Amino acid sequence: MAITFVIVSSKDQLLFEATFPPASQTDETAHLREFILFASLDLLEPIVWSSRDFYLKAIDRFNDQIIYGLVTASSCRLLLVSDGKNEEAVKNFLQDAYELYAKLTMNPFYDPGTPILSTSFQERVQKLGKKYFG
Amino acid sequence: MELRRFTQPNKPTNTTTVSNSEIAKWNILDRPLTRSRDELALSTFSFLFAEAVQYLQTRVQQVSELEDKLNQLGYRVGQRALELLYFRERINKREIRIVSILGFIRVQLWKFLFKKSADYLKKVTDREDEYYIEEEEPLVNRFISVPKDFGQLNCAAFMAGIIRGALDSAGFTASVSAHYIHRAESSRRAVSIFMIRLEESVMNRERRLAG
Amino acid sequence: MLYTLFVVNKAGGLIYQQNFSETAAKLSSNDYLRLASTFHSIQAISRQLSPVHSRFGFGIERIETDTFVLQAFQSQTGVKFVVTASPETKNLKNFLRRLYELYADYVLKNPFYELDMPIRCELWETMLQRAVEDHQRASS
Amino acid sequence: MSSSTSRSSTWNKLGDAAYAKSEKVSADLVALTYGSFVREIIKDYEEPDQVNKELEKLGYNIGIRLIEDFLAKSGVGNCSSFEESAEIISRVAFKMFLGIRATVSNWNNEYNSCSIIFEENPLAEYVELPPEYSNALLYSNMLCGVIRGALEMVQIIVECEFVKDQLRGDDTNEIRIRFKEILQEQVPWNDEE
Repeated sequence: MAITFVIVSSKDQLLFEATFPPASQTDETAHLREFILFASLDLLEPIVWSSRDFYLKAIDRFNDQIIYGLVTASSCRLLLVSDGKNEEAVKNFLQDAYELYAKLTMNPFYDPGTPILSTSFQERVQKLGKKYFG
Repeated sequence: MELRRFTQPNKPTNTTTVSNSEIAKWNILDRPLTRSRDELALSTFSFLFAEAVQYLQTRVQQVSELEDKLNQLGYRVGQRALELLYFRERINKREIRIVSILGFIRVQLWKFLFKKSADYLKKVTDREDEYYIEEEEPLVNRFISVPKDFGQLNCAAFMAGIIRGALDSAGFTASVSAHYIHRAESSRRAVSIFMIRLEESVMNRERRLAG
Repeated sequence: MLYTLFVVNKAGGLIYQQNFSETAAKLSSNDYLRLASTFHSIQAISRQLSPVHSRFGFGIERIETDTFVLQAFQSQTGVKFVVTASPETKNLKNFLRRLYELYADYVLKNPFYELDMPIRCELWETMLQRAVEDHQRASS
Repeated sequence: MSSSTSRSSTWNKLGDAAYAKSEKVSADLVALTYGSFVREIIKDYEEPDQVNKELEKLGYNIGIRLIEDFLAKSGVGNCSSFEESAEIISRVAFKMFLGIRATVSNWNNEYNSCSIIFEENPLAEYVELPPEYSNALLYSNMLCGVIRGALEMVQIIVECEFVKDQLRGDDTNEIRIRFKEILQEQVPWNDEE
C-alpha cells in the first residue's frame, strides 16, 4: 500500500509532497490520498490549537486510509496518509522528517513557508520513507 | 584568473543536475541538530552587528526605516531560532497560549540566544492585545551609544525582530517594536522595552481557547 | 592625581581630550590640537633616534617634569593614549592599557563611530569616568 | 625549528586564553545573524560577484576595528613579519573570534603567500547554497576582508581570497593570503620637503 507524505504551511500552503514507494506518485490512488490529506486540514486546525504535543497521532480516517499529523514548533504541518498498519513506523518517520525539516529551515537561503525545492531534502525524505516503509 | 583555478570544483558544473548528496559530508541535513557548538566571543557578534547597522544605515533616509530593516534582519533569526531551540533543548511541548509563548520567549529563547532571561514580561493595562518585555541592557546595545541626531533610535529593533520572528513562527503573528523608556529620573541610562501587539486573528483564537 | 587625557589618531589628529581635575592646565581647543600633533611628531622623531630600527618602538613613553608626568601608550595601529598626572601618580601604564580596551569596546563596536574621527560616545564617557574613579581609588 | 614550535605553542596558549576569558554569546546567534545579514546583502546586490565583493568590503570595515580589540585583549605583542602574522591569525585570532584553530600551510617558494585552512566554519553552520549560487557565492567572504583590514592596520598589506569552501563541495575551507608590502612610517618632516 502506497503512502503519501506532505508538508503544509501554517497558512495551508502545500510546501512539499512525497510518495512511498516513489513510483506510486503516478498511480490512481495518489490523487485520492492527496484529496484526503487536504480534506483533513480543517479538522487539523482545532487539534493543533488544543494539544501541546508535536505528534498528533491519527487525526482523520477515510475508508481504510488513516491520516496522521505532526505539527512543528513553527506551526508547520507534516501529514501522512497510510493504511494504518504501521503506526509506530509512521510516528518515527514523522519525527525524523521533522528533524530534517527543522534543519532545512535553519538554512538562511530557505524561507519558512515557501515551497521546498532542495533536492537534498527530497533525497533524504525518500531515504526515510524507504527506511520505515520498505 | 587564479581564482578560477582554485575554485572550479572537480564535478559537473551544471548545477541544476548536481546531486547535492555529493556534498553530503557537509550538508546540514546530515548533521545532528542537537549538537551544541561552543559559544563564541561577544566581540565577534558585536562587530558583526555594528557592521550590519552601518550597512543598513547607508540604505535608509529615516530612523524609522533603519528600525524596520533591523527588525527584518532579526525576524529571520527569530524564525529559525525558535525551531532550533526546541531541538537543542529537546522540548517536547509546544506553546499554544499567548502568555505561555511570551514567557517561553522571555526565558528560554532569551537564554538560548543571549545567555540570560529578559528582565520582565508585562501586560499593557487596558489593552487586551498588548504586552511588553522589558530589558535593562539588551545585548546588542552593550557597546552602542546612539548619537542625539538619531532621535529615539533603539538598535534593539533587531531583537524586536527576533521576538516577532519567533512569535510569527509559533503561530502568534504580532508587531513588535523596541523603545527606550526612562524608569526613574535619577537613572541616566534608559531601559529598553519591546512592545508586542498581537494580531486580531490570534486574539480570536485565544478567546476561543479561553472560552 | 590624573590631570588630562588625550587620544590621538594614527595621523596625529586629536580625537579626544578630557580633564580629570580642576588643577589641570586649561588650554584652548586649538592648543590641544596643536599639542596632539606636536606630540605625534616628537614620537615619530624619537623613534628615528633609536639605535635599533624597529617598527614597534613607541618612541617616548614617559616624560617627567617637576609638576607633572606624561605617560603615553601607542598601539601597533598608531592610536595613542596620553595622560598627564601629578608626579607621584602610580599605575599609569595599566590605566592606559585599560583605556585601550575600553576604546576597543565602547568606541570601535559602536556603529555610529567613524574611525579616526573625534570620539563622541556616551558609553565611552561613562566607562572612562569609571576607570578614572577606579584608578583614583586604587591610588589613594 | 624548535623555537618556531615553541612560539606556535605560545600562540596556541594565547588563543585559548583569549577565547576562555572573553564574554560569550551563543554561536547560533552569530551564525543566524550572519546568515540573515548575507540574505540582506543578496537582496541588495543580487549578482553573486557583487555580493562577494560587498562581503569582502564589509569584512574590511570590521577588520580595521577588530584589530584593536585583538591587540588590546589577546596579549599578542606585535605582528612583525607576514609569516608570523599568518600564524598569529590562525592560532590566536581564529580561536579568539571564531572559537576554532586554523592551520597555516601551502607556503609558496618565495614565502610571500600561504593558506589559512580550517575544517569547521561556525559562520556556515546551517547553510546549503541554492543551485543558483552554488558555484558563485563565497558565503564567508567577509573573513577575507577582516584579515585584509586587520593586517593593513598593522602596516601589512595583503590580498585574500577564498579558494576552497565546503559549501561548494570542497574538502575543507581555505583562504589564500598574498603578501604585498609593509607600509613604512611617514616621518613627519618629509611632508614639508
